[in-house]
Amino acid sequence: MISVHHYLLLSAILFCIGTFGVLTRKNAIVIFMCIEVMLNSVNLTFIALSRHVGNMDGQIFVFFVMTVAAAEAAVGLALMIAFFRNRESIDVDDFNMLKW
Amino acid sequence: MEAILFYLTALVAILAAFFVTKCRNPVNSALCLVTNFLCLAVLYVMLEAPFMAAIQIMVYAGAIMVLIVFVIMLLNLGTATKSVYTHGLLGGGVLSVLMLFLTNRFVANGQATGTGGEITSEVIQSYGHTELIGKAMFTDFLLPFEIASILLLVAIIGAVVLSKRKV
Amino acid sequence: MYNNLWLIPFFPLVGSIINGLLGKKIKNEKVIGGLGTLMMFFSFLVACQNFFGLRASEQKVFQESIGSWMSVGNLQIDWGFLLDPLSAVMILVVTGVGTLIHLYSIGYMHGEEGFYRFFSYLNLFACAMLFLVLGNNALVMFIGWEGVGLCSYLLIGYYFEKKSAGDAAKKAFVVNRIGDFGFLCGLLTLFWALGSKGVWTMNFIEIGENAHLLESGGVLITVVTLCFFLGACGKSAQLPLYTWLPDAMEGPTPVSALIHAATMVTAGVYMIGRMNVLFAMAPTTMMTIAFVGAATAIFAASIGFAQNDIKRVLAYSTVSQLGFMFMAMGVGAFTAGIFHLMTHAFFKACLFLGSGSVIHGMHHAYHHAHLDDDPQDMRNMGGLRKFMPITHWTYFISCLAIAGMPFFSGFFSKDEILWWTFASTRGSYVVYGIGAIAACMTAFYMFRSLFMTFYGEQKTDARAKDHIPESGLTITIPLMVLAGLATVGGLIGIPHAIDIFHVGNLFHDWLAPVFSQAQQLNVIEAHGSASVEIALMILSVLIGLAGIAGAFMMYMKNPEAPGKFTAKFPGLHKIVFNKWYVDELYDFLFVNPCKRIGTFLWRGFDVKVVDGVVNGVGWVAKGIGAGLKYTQSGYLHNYAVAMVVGVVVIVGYYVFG
Amino acid sequence: MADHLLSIMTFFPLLGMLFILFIPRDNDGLLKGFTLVVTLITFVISLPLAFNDVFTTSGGMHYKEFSEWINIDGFFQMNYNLGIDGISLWLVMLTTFIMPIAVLSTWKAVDKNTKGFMALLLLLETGMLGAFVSLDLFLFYIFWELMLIPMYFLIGIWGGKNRIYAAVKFFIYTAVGSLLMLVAIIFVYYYALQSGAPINGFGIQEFYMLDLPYNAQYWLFLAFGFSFAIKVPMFPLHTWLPDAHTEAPTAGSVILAAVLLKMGTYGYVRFAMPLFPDAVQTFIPLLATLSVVGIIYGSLVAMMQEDVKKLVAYSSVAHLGFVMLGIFAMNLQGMAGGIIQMINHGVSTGALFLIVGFIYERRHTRMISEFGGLAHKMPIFATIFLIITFSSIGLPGTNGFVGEFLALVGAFESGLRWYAVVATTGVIFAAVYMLWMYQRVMMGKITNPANENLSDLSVREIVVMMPLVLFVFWIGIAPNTFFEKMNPAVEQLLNQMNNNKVAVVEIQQPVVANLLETK
Amino acid sequence: MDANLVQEAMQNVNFQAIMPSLVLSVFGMVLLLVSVFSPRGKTTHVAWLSFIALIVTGFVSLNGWNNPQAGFAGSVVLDNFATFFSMTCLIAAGLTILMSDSYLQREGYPVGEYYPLILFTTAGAMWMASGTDLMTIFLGLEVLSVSLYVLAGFFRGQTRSNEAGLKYFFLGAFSTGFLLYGVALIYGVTGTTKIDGIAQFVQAMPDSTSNVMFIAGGMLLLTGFLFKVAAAPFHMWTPDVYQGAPTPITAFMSAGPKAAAFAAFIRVTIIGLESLQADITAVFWVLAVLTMTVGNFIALSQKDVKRMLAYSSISHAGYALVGLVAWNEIGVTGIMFYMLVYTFMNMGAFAVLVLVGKKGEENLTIDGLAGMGYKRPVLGIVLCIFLFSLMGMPPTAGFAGKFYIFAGAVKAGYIWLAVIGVLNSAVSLYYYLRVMVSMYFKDEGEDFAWVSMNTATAISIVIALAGVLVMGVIPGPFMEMAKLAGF
Repeated sequence: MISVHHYLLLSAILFCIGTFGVLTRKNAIVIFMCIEVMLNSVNLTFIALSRHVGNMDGQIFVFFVMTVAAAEAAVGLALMIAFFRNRESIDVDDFNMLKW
Repeated sequence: MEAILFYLTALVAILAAFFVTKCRNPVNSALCLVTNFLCLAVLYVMLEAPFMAAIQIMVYAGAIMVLIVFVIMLLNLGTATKSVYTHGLLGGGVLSVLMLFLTNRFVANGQATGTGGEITSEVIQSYGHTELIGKAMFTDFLLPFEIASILLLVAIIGAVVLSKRKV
Repeated sequence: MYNNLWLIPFFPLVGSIINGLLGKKIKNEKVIGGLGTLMMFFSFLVACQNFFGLRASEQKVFQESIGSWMSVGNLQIDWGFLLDPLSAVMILVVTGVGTLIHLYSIGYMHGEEGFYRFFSYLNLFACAMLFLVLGNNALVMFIGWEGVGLCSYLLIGYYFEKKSAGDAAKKAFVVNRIGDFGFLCGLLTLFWALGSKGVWTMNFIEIGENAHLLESGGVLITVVTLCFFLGACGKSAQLPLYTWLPDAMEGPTPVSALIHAATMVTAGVYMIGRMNVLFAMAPTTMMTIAFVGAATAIFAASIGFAQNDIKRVLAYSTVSQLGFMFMAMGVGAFTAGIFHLMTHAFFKACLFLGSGSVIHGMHHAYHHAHLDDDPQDMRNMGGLRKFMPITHWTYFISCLAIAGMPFFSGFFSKDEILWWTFASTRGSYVVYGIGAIAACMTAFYMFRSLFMTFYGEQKTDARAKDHIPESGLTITIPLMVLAGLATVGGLIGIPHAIDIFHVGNLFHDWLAPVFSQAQQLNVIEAHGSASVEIALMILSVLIGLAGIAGAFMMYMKNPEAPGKFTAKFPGLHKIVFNKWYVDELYDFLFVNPCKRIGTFLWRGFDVKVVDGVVNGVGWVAKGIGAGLKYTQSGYLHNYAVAMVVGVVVIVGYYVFG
Repeated sequence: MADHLLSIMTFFPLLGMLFILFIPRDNDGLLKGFTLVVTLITFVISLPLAFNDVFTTSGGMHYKEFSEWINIDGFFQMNYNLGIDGISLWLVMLTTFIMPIAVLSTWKAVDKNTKGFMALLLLLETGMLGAFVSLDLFLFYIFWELMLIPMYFLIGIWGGKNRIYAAVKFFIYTAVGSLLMLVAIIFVYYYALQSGAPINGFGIQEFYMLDLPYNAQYWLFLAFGFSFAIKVPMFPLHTWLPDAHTEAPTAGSVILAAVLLKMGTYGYVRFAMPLFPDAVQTFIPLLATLSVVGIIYGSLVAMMQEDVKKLVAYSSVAHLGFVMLGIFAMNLQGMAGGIIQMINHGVSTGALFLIVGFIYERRHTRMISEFGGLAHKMPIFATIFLIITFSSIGLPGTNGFVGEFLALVGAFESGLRWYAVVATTGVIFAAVYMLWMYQRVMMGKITNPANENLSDLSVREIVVMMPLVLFVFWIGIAPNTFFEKMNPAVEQLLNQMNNNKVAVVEIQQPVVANLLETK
Repeated sequence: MDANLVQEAMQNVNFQAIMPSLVLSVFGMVLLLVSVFSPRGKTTHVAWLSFIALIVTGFVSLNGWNNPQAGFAGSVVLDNFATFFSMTCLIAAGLTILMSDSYLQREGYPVGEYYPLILFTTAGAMWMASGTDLMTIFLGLEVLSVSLYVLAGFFRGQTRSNEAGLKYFFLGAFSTGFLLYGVALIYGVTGTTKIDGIAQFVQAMPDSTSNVMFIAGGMLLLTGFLFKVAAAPFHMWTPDVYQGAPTPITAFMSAGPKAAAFAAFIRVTIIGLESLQADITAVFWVLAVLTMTVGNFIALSQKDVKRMLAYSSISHAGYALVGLVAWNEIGVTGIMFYMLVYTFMNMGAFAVLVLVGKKGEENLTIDGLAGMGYKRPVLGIVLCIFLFSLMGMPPTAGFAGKFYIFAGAVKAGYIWLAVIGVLNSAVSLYYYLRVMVSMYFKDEGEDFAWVSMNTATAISIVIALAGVLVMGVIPGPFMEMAKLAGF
């Protein structure tokens, strides 16, 4: 039988993979996608737990997480475009004007 | 059956997620990501949340991913010229593995004790998932819903402001 | 009756203030000098009045307080004065000799730029000295004690543009301060020691009355008295603190006469006399004093052999004579010590003033001839008796007195000292022996100076030779008065042994109320037959004569002898001439190490260590900051990694911990 | 008026400062004149205190003012709580007295940005007065810190070459200590609050009655003591002082020496010691050692200085060593001596800094080697300098002696005899360095042609110095004027300390854990 | 759907409870329209209108003082606590707006949407402060964050601004992931996202405190807030973003959002996670020390004023955390008071910097301020007062704030923490003093490109100054207010 723990475990793995991507990738858009992986893994946790717990709160939360993801996508991509216009790159290693 | 489906989907989801972090070309990453989203949608269905599965596909795979791919195309980002990973690959990897241990530990050892809610399979089946979502959202979570609208508004303004070419 | 005691120091103080503040405006030397002298004279009159009053009175101790100085808990200090036989003698000496020297100064300092300053200082000195003498408690005495130090500083440094004068002034004050350190320590220990027995006092009379509370001969009293003795050493130029006195001759000659011969330097002796009860209780201290005195006497005398500066010879002679006084105090001959103090004041003041007169004349001559020679160098003198007869005679008389020739004042006082060292219960033959040799040496070098200055052929530069005038009246009158006193002054203290006319030892009787109690209680007395005393007297006269004869042989009869002698013992002469290298030794032992330590503490410890630590802390903090800021690499990944590390650590701590 | 005398006195300069802000910046004369008038008026306001006989009869606090300031129920309460007793009286008087002198000294010395200078001076005065009259620890702390700010600017803006380093060092050094004190203050308060003792805000009089356990006292005294020791400054926390003094403008140095340093010693007397009477006993050997070391050390280092001002600065270290020694004697003589020595140091060293200022104004250098023979050209100056020099040396008859002597008497009476003996050698060294300096500056021939045309003191300068000279002799000859008002307060303080001692405490090493367990 | 559902939905609605944010949002939308229909490059009227909007909101907000309102099925409450923080944020926003107009003109970005964004940010902050459901708080946080991403990257032509926006965005989104994960785990353990629901659940089931899922969830949740308040090691975005963002936005970020984050933080920890007190204080003890230390020490070596203030703001977050470690009434009200104070003093300092900065903001270095105290004496004094307040020197508000916080710590027995705290503020003296050294003690350096003083910025400075001084001299009423607002 697949228990809630299976789902939780899966989402944990996904979360860590997402983290891994964020920590290691250079391309800003890919990093952003990795963050989406993380958010999705959280969503999975929410929904699994929502079923386990037996109320809708978790699913509503997922709904809002998606909204947030959409909003962030819009803003984040806009920022990347703006940056790209100035630097012709979206390598995060090029975000290096501000330091120390 | 359910188990097989779960494991299969999980495997695909994990692989897809992994390839998101692995692919040289961002477009490929995006496609992997979509795959991952779809797998999750399958799992949502398995968790008796068909409405969530639907918006997972519509909002995530549909809207957000399209936006991302659109931007990739717009910026004409090809395959990265140099390495795809930063110098912190090893550190990031180690940390992620540590994270994995950590998350597994608390997921495995912890108890999701908050059970006992009234929404059971029967309720979902009799009442309908979408209805339940709708009810919850417009009664208990009305305010967050409204806030979400503001959030989207802000995002729109932001996107507009940031990507206008001229003042 | 005695409520005018305060007037005695008050007059000079007024003189000092008036001259100090207005002297520059007055300009007229006669007014300034006259005022100063007059003030001293007034004070002398009041002193006389008090002296005779005391003489007539049955009661021998009078105290007067003009107000409270410090009143803090059990420390109650008054501005109090004390008149007893001892202070009565002292005020007479101070104001009397002081008046004469003031008078002398009018002539001597004539034409000096800082004439008013000089008189102001001189008056101030007299004031301080009178405080010292009259104070009824140790603190008022200390005010005078330090006050005379200050005035000594000011007067030695009178010619402040001369570096040597400045140095000498500073040295005098600092060395005195070392003594003061001792005085303070002694005073504070005494105050506490008596206080812990229930008597909180610094009043001399009360100290004397309560001294029995302390253990006689105990550690405490020994420490206290030794501390006081250190103070006395500083002020009275005893070994090892005598070095300032010869240098102090940088001051004008009247200053040397007044301060560095007649009054201030005897303060130590006076102080021991004042606290005789305490000292009598501490045999160890007494012995120390006697030996230090003896050592000083002979040591200074030895240096006196080789000095060519007339004033320096006198200075070392003063040190040596002070040694005699301390010897006296050390063997319990308090009266003899004070007696010698007084006679010494007469003849040494006279000698100094005489030398001043000579210097004045020489200076005048050199000035006339536009020469730049040293007017104080005896090698340039000789045969001066023709030019300055009065000076010569007074000088001669004083030399006889100091050499202890019979019936001159020095004879009585010195012999009494020697007798006591020989015969006292606290005496010692060693001390006597040293004293006797020193007496011989004194006679030798004093007559050496006399011969070199006034006799023989004149060695002055030819151009200046004939322009040496005798000094004016303001100078010669004091000389004559002092010479007179030096001659007859001793008669008030005729020893019992030779008291043919049975006038009695007036001086001894006079001071008896002050000292006899302590002497009786502690069994300090000179015991011996009159014949031994007379024998010793004859011996000492012979010793003195031997000294004179030696000087005569070497400097009159056989002028090449000194040269030969030095040629034979060049090392010895060099050592003696250079004052046994004591100054250099002190420089090596104390001054230079202090400077080095100071420099080290400043540049090494303060700047490097303390500030080093302080700046180091700042530097390290900044360094840490500068290092840490590179964690802020600007790379997104690093930031994300930091966050994840944070999460892993925080969550991990609880999940695994 | 009398009810609020202290407030009026404290805040009058602040009021003046606000007015100054409206005076045109280029009107130097008006600015200086106005400031002088304000400080003089403040002095006049404070005069009734000095003439009030109530201090001779009662050692308690007088002229009390009290009003609630911050009262957050259950959290804390701070009061506006002022008062003055015989101890603070003279320090207050010293402050109000020295301020006009400091202002006068700026007449020629300050020509840039006079407005700022004067405003800061007045702000400083409020800070100093406030600190002396505060009876509430919190209020005290505020004034205490308030003093830092103007001084920092005075040094930093109008200072010498190395002013930035000196100013920053001064600020941070002092602030570090006071911040630790802040924690201690808070701790005392909550300890008192939780122990249920009757307290009144941070009022020290109530705190005096607390029975703090020895452990707590130990640490609290460390915190307070550290802060005050920096301010005093005690060896080895003194190194800010030479820098600050050397770089500060004359008025700044004068105030720093005369008043600011007294904050540290005053802090010990008023706060650190009576609040933690048991811990003091433990620390006396250490503190007395440091005081004595400070005396010798300050003297030796002062001896070798090449800069007159630095020399005077180091001499302060030595002088304050005497103050501290006297205070730690913990008896009437010692305390009274220490306190009078605070005043003396204010007068003498203040005067010395003025003197240094005078020659600096004329020659724009303070190196001893640049001078020599000034006595020829400046006889009045030489005389005054000499008087002050001897006052600083501690010649009997001048103020310096009274303080040093009493401090030593106190030390001898208490258990600090040996310390006192060593300290007494300080009188020798004082003579050495002061006289050597005087000789090199004033005596000898004029070797440096730049010194040929020096003018003697002007009337203004003489007016500046005269009051100080007057006090040199006044305190020297008739110190009872001061003692009679000081002694009752000191006695009361001592009684309080003795009564409040926790019987006989076995001196034990305090354990950190115990302290923290008060939680 | 049936009517009773609608009725049920409407029962939950209580507009009173969200009135301030509602008003503000409506104003935001109206202003959006206004700015859309305004001529290009004319934004002054938008600025003033938004300022008016803030004032109106302020009054509305104050109306809720001592008049607690709950609504929306327990997802929001308008209690004093919320009102206090809302007011803080409103003040921050108001000051920001006042100093922005001339700044935007100078920098060449007179874009009207800027102001509605600030209003929305503030509304988001208010939701954070008043949210009692993690969902409300989360969404408030996101509204706030998303607007701030935009505002930080607002100067889209400037790489620095882009970079600031992007860094903030990425790290913000990343931390959101952790925060959400934490919420999810807590939800799993307790079955609810309502803060008091969580507390009640744990009360009913005390075992939960040893449930690793709960602890992990709590900690993950807190990391999200720690990120927002810029506590080490989640602080690393701060310097870069503060430096790159437009100066008024930097000012705003350092005050308003931080206050809001603390509001939510306090509510979540003190009420929701009360059961984890021991664990949380232990963590926060370390983090507080780390945060202050890192902030202060790195600030020592900074040359750029904005960046230095960024590090200083990190260290101030550390001080505020001390109040949370204390976990008592004084500590909490201390944080509240401190946030209010910090808003005034930090924004005041930034307002002055806005005036003295050059176009392009390339290098607002400390050395670049040389001689400023003489060229602009009034501004100089004012900046000094703000800096002294930041140092915590009496009699400024900064001292009162610090005192409050450390009092909380000492009262709770965290003496060593207080000692470390004060030693840290001693370290901080150095870099604040450096600014003054530059302003006053150094000879005048290069010329400033002075922005002519303008009324709006002047008003903002005056308000901030008044705040700093009034709250410094008579902090009583404000502390009292904070106390009333605290739990």
